Amino acid sequence: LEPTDTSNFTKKPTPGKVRWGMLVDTRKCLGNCTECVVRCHHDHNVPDLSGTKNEVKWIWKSGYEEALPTASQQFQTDEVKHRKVLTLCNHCEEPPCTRACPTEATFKRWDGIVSMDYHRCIGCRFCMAACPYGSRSFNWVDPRPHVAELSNTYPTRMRGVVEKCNFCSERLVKGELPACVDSCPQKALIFGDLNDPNSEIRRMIAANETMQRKPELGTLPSVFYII
Amino acid sequence: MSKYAPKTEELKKEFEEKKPRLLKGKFDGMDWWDIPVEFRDGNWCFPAKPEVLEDLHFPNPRKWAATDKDWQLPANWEKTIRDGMKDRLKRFRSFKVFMDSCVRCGACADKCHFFLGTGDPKNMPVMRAELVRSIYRQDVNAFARVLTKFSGSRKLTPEVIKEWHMYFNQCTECRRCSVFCPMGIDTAEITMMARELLNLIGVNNNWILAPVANCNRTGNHLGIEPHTFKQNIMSLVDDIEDVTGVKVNPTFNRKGAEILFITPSGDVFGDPGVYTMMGYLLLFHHIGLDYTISTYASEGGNFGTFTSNEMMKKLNAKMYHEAKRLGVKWILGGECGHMWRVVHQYMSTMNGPADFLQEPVSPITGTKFTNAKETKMVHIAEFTADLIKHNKLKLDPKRNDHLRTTFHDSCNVARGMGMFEEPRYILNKVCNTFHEMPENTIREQTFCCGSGSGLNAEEFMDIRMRGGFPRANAVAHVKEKHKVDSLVTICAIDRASLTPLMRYWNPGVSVYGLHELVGNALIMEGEKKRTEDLREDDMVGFEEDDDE
Amino acid sequence: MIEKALKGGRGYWTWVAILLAVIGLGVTAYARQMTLGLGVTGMGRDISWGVYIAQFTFLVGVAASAVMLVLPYYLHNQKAFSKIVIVGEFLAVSAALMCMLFILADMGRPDRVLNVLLHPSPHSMVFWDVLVLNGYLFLNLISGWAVLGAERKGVKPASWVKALIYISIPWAFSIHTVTAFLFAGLPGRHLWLTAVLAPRFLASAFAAGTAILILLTFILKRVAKFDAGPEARTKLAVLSAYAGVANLFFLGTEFFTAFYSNVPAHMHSLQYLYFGLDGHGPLVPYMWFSLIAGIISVGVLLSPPLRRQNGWLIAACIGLVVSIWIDKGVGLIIGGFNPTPLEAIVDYIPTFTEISVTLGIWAIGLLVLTMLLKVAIAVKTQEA
Amino acid sequence: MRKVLQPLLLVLVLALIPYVGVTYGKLDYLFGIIIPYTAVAILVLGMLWRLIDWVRRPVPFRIPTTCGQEKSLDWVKTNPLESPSNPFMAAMRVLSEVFLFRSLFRNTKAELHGGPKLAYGSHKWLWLGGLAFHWSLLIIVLRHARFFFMTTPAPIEMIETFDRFLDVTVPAFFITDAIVLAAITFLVLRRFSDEKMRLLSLSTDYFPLFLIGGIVTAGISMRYVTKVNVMPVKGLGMTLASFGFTAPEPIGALFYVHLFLVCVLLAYIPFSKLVHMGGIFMSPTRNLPNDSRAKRHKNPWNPDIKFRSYAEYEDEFREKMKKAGIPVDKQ
Repeated sequence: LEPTDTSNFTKKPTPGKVRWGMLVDTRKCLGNCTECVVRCHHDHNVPDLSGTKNEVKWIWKSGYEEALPTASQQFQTDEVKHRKVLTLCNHCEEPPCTRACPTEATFKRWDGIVSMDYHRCIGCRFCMAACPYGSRSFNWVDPRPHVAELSNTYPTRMRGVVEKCNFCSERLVKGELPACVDSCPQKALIFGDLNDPNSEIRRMIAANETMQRKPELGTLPSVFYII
Repeated sequence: MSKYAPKTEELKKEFEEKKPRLLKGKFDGMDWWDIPVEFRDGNWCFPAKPEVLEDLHFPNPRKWAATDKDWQLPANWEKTIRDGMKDRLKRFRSFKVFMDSCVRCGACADKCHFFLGTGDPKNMPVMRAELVRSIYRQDVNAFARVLTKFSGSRKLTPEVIKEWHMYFNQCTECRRCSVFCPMGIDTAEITMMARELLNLIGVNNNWILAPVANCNRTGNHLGIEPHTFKQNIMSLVDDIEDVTGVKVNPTFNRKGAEILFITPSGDVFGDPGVYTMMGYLLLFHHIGLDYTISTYASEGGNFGTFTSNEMMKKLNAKMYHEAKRLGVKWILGGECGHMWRVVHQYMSTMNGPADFLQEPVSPITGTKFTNAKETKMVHIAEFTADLIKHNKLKLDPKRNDHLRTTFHDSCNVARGMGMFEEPRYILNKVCNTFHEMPENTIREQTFCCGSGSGLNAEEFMDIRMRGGFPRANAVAHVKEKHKVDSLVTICAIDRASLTPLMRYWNPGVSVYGLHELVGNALIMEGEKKRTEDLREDDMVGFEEDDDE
Repeated sequence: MIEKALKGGRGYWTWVAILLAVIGLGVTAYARQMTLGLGVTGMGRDISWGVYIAQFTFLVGVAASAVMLVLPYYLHNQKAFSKIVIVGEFLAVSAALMCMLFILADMGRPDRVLNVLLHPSPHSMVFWDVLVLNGYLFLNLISGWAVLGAERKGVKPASWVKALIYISIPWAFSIHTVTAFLFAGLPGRHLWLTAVLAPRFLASAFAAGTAILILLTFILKRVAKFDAGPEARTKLAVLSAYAGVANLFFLGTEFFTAFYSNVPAHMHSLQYLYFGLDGHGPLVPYMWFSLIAGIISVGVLLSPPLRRQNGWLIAACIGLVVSIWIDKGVGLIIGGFNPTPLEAIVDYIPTFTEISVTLGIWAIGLLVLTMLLKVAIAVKTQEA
Repeated sequence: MRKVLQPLLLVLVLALIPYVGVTYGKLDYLFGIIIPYTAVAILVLGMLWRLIDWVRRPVPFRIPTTCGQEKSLDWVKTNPLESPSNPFMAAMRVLSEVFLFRSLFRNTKAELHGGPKLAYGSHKWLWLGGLAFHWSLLIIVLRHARFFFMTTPAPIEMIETFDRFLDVTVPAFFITDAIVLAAITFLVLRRFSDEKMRLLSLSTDYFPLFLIGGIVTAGISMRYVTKVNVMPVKGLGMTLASFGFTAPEPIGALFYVHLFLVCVLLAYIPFSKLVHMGGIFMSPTRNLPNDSRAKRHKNPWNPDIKFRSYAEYEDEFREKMKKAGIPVDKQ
């Protein structure tokens, strides 16, 4: 492995100072575009098991009703009803998954990102049952043979552990934006610090009416949607 | 009931005071070799009389007592012991391996009835063996000698001899310890060796050696001369006729008989052994067996076993000698513990081969006793079980309904032969009420009567009653739970020794031989209406009608 | 006393051989699962728990039901249960063991199981479930073994044994409560997100577990000539009947809450189970069978003349156990995952490997139960 | 207490010897090459001598302890393992003793209760502790093969795979390490806790336990705590395996403590109770079939004993026998 640049870790992180969030502008997100998905899965060596029950995915597109079931479906336009919504881990403020995990393999970082320790995970999938959004995937089989092109940007996982979107924490530490945000041709994804009132994401949320997935569950997601 | 035994209440109190632990006394801060040896009434056997030793040409005849300070050991006794030990280590792999292999795991510690009864730590089998092993290390293992206390070695002193005498006469060679030892170490073997060594310097037991001398001369332990022997048995014949109305007809020293029957002399002389003899006679008469009894080889038992291997062989030799002389086909042996240990494990090796005899076949059932095809000696229980299995006996188990029975697996038969099922099969066929004693006290885990291996002397009553405590305790259990009043055994010493043991611990429980019950149950041809068993006790349901 | 389990007749060894064969099958299947991953099961990202957790849930109830013997016997001195208390305790041991085996089978990384203890997470119900299940297993095993050992020796058990038994009583309630909280604490799983889940778990546990105990008494009487007594059986039948009634009642309250409130999220799972949803209804016949069988069984158990007849009693117990197994195992787990968080309905079918592992674990549990009961009966009926 | 402290101190002193010798005396060669070869030689020659010595002594009689029903009548159900009727079953008996500690499995504990009443409870802790101790020790020793072979043999590799099933530490956690430590602790404590054991235990009973415990502790420390460079160890192992005499590369002193204690253990075995590993195979009460009535067992030194013949007997009692009507050979 190449040497790690530790200069970015000179300061001990302050809990609660930063909270990363994402705003998805579904109006800009093209229905058949999967650039973000492709990029994310490639960079993170996510295996391609789509179409099977053993599917592993960090980010994907869902139907409007599927992604936002408790949002009102009455009298919506057909276009909205057929819109594809980008779905990924919400990195909840009150994540049920971290509460459920018996080994602290899933934990919430100082910067709001819900992260995982793949060496701790016992594969009990309690977190999968706990997540009300279906954001988690389990490695039902060995993922490595199913990675078409191995990338050296992120380690591979072994069979029997759960994985999910990590908001590209490995990129964030380098000061880079998440791969999905970086790869979006339409700039539909806005990523930023929710604790910074002057951040773009905060201004966008304030400026637009946004929706969240299942807000009634009290999880306080960090992903917002502009429908 | 004996001045040599403490009162039952006192002994119970002693047990009560030390429960739940087994040890008697406090030993913290003490090493086992510091624990003193104390001879008192009831815990030592009278030494052999000088004339007995002279008869047997054993060394160092003299008058002495265990309580004497000076045991008048012979000159160079240390050398005698050491040489004797070397010799036996050379001749017996068992002795050597047992000396070397013990890891002192303690599994055997609470398995010996003498330890359970006395609470004396040196009665733990591991400690009993250490009594010799500590000398063995000193004398034999050069490496261990360097670290004396570290390895538990010590010098051979008169106190060691006293200790040996004490504790190797508190081992009935029952082998229960070896059942639990992961290495199979058999303290009984070590006891045999130690007793042999002690005999080399004239430290011995009259109750063992006097019968040995008797047996050497007259053919039986009691010294019964031939005419007396016959008269005793004929007296039993009369008794059988009194009870059953049937006159049995045993023969003596008859050449040409098919089978030679050999049983311990206690069955001819003592209570309650004679009733078992009656059972034998009734059985043989019932099936019309062609047998004879020898006055020359009139002893099934072998107190030589408790003395030395040579003496064991010498006394045992008479069996084959007489069988050959009388021209019998095979030998049928009566109920005895140590007799059958000798017959099963030693006889063929010592005095065989017995080519002059034929492979045993039951004349009644045609069964070949293949397990005895070399020794050509069959156990009476195997013989009878075979008869019952083939429905050759007319039995009425109701005749033993006045008895509620349990069965004592005699140590030698249990752990020296492996005979568990045959006597139980017979017992279940001749009586209707049979209850096993607790599981950990029967079969291979059976407890000794506490008086075997020549420790049946009256002056040893204290230790006998303590040693028999575990067995008596097990009997008390079934007596309390199932109202058992009859203890059945197939050992002659047991019949003699369990009787006082039961009187001491379980009054009301009588001791029976297995074949006495067979005799009770046998429906004899031409018998009168029987109302009494062989002991002339009334049989339930068979009382005489008032009309008669 | 373990040696008691190493002796037996032909029937006993035949049964043990059958169990060992099934265990062999299960071990082989598990090896395959270990090698290839949980992908060999029918579970996927949508139905991420399957038959393993279903058995676990059911067996936690069976384990807890031993308290229905222990509690009356030790706290209320119901002598009728004196002979079969140990049976209940050992059934609890066997069931708890199976619970843990099913959890191990369901784990992606069983080799990291110690992480639960090395990195304790009090906020996680799984953490507590591991604790209470292990504790319950050892409480019942140690206390049952100690009581049996004391009985074997003919002495009174040590005082700490009673303490353990008393501790095991609330502990029994706790294991199923914690199991219920496993489910009930998850937002978004509307079928489970109910306050009634814990009492419903307990009711169904006591109903099914007690019924299993009744069936066990019949089996022991037939096979080992060990009869717990009609009084004990009657009391158990009554307990099972009322627990069954409670279970049905709770199910009814679930239906009312969901359908009367007409909240779609709450209705969807029940619709999927009992009536089908979006064209998917593979479990509908099973759920209705479970409901009807449960009602009939409870009816029989509530009827004194019927429950006094052994044939009816056995049938009712079997029906009740099957009913609750379907309801608690299959229906509850699958129904909880459908619809998925993304409003999809996915059908779950266990694979042969999954079923083999399940059978193997059941066989291990039955083997342990057989051996423990063999020891217990040998001690209780010892001739000496 | 003294008989406990002495062996404990002795093991500590023994552990200090290589530490000081290597750290301050630079005696790598002595402790790395000379002493191991010497210890192995002592072990091999010592055990060889023991075995020859044992085999040399005869087994005059068949004295198996019959713990089960012997083979007698055809319809009687026998226990071929506890009362073996042929050499094969006798061998099976020995093997079950060696690998499963069968006799210890039978162990009971006697207690006195009121009455007085003897109660015998099952007592398998010694069996369990002993079995765990010995099997763990065996597995640990086998696992060391990785230092002596270029590639670990497949069976040992498989043993390692199962031994390190639990994924909790780096380096991989070996279950047998924990088991052997627990077993040693149990075996030592039980000698303290029981009054009988305190009496019957000797210093030489504590010494091997402390010695093996020291070896295990040093080994665990090398792997998980202080951590030792295993590459030169492998080099040394390969050298020793091929009977080379090249000097070892620098290795931490703790490794030499570990190795020296192992050498002490190896050298101690032939002169201690640890010979029980061979003794159990030689025990006549366990390795003999119980067929002495069917098949004659020969005693190589069977003495010719003169006994009282019938003729002598009849000479003394002839008159009385005649009078009683007992047949006599000579009138």
